Amino acid sequence: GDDPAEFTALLAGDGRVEPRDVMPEAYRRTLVRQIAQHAHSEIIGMQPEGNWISRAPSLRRKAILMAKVQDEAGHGLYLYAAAETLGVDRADLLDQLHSGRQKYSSIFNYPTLTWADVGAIGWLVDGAAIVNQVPLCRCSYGPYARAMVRVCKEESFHQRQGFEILHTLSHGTPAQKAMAQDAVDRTWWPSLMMFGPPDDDSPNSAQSMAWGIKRFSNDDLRQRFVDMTVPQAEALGLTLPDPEIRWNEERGHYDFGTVDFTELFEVIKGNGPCNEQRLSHRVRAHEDGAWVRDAANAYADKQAARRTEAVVA
Amino acid sequence: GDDPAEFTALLAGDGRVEPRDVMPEAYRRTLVRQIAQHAHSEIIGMQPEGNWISRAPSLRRKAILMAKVQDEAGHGLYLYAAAETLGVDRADLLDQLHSGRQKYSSIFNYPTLTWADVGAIGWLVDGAAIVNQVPLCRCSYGPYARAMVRVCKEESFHQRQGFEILHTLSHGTPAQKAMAQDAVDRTWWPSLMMFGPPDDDSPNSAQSMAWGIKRFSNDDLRQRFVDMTVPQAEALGLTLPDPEIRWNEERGHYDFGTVDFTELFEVIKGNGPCNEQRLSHRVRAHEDGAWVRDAANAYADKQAARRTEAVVA
Amino acid sequence: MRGDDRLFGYVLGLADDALVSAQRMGWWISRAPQLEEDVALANIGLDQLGQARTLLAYAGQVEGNGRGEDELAYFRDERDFRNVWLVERAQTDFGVAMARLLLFSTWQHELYAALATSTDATLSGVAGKAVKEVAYHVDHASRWVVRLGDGTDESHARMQDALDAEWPYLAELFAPVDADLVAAGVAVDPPHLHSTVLTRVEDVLAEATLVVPQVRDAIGGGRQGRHTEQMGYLLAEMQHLARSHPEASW
Amino acid sequence: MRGDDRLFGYVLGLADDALVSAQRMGWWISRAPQLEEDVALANIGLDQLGQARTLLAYAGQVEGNGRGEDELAYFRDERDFRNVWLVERAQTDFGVAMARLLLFSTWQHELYAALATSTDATLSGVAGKAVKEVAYHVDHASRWVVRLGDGTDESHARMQDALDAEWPYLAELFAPVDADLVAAGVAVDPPHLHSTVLTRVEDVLAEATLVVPQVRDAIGGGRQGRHTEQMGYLLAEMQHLARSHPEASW
Repeated sequence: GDDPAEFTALLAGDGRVEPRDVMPEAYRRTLVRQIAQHAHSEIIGMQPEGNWISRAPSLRRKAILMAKVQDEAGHGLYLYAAAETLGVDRADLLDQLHSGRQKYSSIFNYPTLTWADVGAIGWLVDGAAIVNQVPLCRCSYGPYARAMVRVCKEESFHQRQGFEILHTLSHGTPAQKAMAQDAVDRTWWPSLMMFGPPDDDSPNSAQSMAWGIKRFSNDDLRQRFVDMTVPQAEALGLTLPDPEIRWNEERGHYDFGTVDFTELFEVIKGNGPCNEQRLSHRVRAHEDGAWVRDAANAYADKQAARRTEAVVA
Repeated sequence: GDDPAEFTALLAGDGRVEPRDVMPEAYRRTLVRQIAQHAHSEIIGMQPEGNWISRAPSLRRKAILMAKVQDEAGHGLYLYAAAETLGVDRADLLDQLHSGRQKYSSIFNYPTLTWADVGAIGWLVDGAAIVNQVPLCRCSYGPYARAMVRVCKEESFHQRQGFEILHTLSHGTPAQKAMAQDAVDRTWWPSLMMFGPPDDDSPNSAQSMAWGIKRFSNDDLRQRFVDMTVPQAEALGLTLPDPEIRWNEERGHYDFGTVDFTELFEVIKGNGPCNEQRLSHRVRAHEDGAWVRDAANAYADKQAARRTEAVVA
Repeated sequence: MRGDDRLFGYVLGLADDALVSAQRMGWWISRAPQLEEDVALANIGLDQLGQARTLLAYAGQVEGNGRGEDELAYFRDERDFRNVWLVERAQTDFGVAMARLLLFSTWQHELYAALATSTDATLSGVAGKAVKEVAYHVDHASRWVVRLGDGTDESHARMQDALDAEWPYLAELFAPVDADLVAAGVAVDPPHLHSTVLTRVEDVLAEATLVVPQVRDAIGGGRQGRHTEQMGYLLAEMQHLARSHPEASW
Repeated sequence: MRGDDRLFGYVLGLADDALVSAQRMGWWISRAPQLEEDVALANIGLDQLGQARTLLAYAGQVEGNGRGEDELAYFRDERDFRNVWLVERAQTDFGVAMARLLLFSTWQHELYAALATSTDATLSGVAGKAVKEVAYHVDHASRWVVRLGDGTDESHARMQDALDAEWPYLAELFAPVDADLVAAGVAVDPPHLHSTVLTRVEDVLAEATLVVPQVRDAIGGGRQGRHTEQMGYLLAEMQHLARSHPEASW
């Protein structure tokens, strides 16, 4: 292609591209978009679970949930920092989120209707995220890969916590078990959609694979997730809402039903149950905080001026 | 005194003063202040009970409570209308409430901590209000007297509802009975203070009595309330928090302990548990509604202009 | 599904719309722009609460498990509530309150008017009484929408914003209900109300110098027990005391 | 009153302060002015929640009726909560949050520092750990109060308003506690903390170019279970799910 030779050589040797290395502009732009979208997803993703912090049914669960949502803010910080190594600015990326020019994962446009949704998000949504993200720990761009190593470690912790919430519910009272099953019924298909459209409908995947940003196809990752999750569902004593799930001895994989992407495309277009709510919550927090950020900047400037004066005097 | 002869004659004959009658300026001012304070008390009094509308424990109780708070708004309307017959304006009176220049009854500066407080307010606070207000149905100023007839009829209905709430609680679970007793313990002394300071410390009473605005002294009304309430407390199976209450055969009244007015004076000075909250709630509602009132006026003006145009054309 | 289950679900939908709307209306009492409006909004809330109580009691009879109005109001979980999204979201702006009441009460009015001839005697009785109450709600909301729309520049802008904000939730009111209940003349099929409701609302908007919003419909799902995230908070507040004393009478 | 009852009440006061403060802090997560602050406020809330859990568990032991942290947090009624008014009121302004945290954490810091030498081994252990956490809270709040006080004209005015709004609730923190517990070296008597806390806060205000508010003390009464009207709503939200499934484990 048109890529610089040293960049091509680096990728060919499975080396890591670092911020000061020469890189194609399209590679840089693709990474900025992907990392920003990932960062935005972490901070928008605070909301559905944050919705249950005040109502968590035990103090232990409340503490775990607060720590988890806090981790998501932390992931956002790592990821914005990784994006900034590519010459962009966190404030600009946030503006693009707030104005709708950059996206976040559509999974966060669903509401958390019951406490069991907190479990289902941990188990299924974080589970799917891990399957998506583990290969990114070997992404060709160094700062992103290193951020993902930290993120994945914490995500797998979250995934276990989600599993444990559902396990407790599933082995609790009939009402608790029903709550768990209902949450899984609502979360299963959206979580399969987190891997993106089918491979034959995913135009940018080939270039991302060539650049070592993407390592596996959408469908491969989806299959990996299903294979990982079906036995866990059995362990939980919960059913997945897909009658076509069965072990295929020949393929060595679980078969599963066809994902209906119509809904996903509606949600992406902005027509999910919570799109407007999520974005306006985020924008409101940002606008309400403007005076605070302004004050912090003004104070820092004053302090710098005072130091200069002290030095000059 | 300096009062006009026809006014003095009217009072001497136990007649009613009507808006167009000649009346002393001090009489008018006293009435405006008293009626306004009474009206303000009705509308501030919506808040402590309004605090439980969303949380009423049965739909029947919710309906009764909504209707009761609505009645308080209605009483406010009657009373502001009565005040307006004396040449003042509701908007001005509200401004005086909002700026703290006119008062409302201090009893509404206590919080409603539990559902039982709704019962205690109905039984004790409305009960005390009735004792205060029944004589006002014979007040020398006609519009005020007539407004009080309507108010008293509804208040006695409210008082029975409060009694009924407490009766149900008192005969319910141990937790309910404790809740009822607790509310009565907190409301009893403040409700005795609703009759104002002792007679020998009540400088304006004599003039109000002479003018036929006030018919009985503070202490007489307080005694009447105690006499009425003690047997009702027995019927409820609740105790009043005053060990000195006992029947005095000689006097033909119940004896009771000395009211400690220190607290009342603190609350009147603005230092009650909810003074600031009550006033700021009221002011916020008024300010938030300014654009609506402005729009209604602008629309009425436009409509009037359109009618004029239509007539002229 | 047994016929009774369908009827139970249908009646619950009507009941929960009224109950949740009344719950939100109660917030306004002591917070209205003027005293007359405290009285009026309390009246409307009381009417809605009364409808809810009658309908819940009937739903409990249809269900046949001995649940009364309070069991259904206080001891059902969020996923079992059947009200539309229009009524459940918190609102603290008077323009929004009036925009919502205009949409909701105009729909309720046409619904109850049609339901007054239901083959189900209880429903027709409830509807025949409620339609008169709701006519007042429509009138009240219409007058305010006109005053605010054709009032000051500020009120015009705010009223249009309020209308734009509520309009996405209108569509859910017209989702079809159980076809067998409709065929049996028990239920009114909401799609049939659509054009009448729209015409009536548009007439009010025209007089108010407001434009019909061009906005995307919200997804909805309340009739299937899928609510907005605000519903859980509403129920927590409404039910906490009753659930704290499950064995008590009040 | 038995000694255990007094100790139970004392420990509950400390526990409820921390619990209710954590509950309010949790609201900020996803709503802070910047991402770093979401992390920081979550951290502070988590520290407070951790203190609350240990203290509630200890209170349950002292009481000896088998109540654990969750029974005490979720199944006590409002009148049985012992926290001060400072922590229970809703707040949605960052300046108010920081003013409150400055007052609360400075007090908590002096309290825990003194309690670290309590003759009650559990309390001294809890306090010894908590004092380090709270030192960070004080530092965090102080930095923000200084930045906002000495930031822009707008932030200066808002920070002073916030401080004026929270200051009336400071006095309740210094109300005396059971004299026998103090005499036994178990409890710290809050009046003794007053001048140190005030000096520390005033130092921060001076650096922040803010003035010490001249406002009337609020009445308070939280230690006797007399709360503001906001407390009931906080508890309804916090307890609703747990109370809806009284027999469940989570």
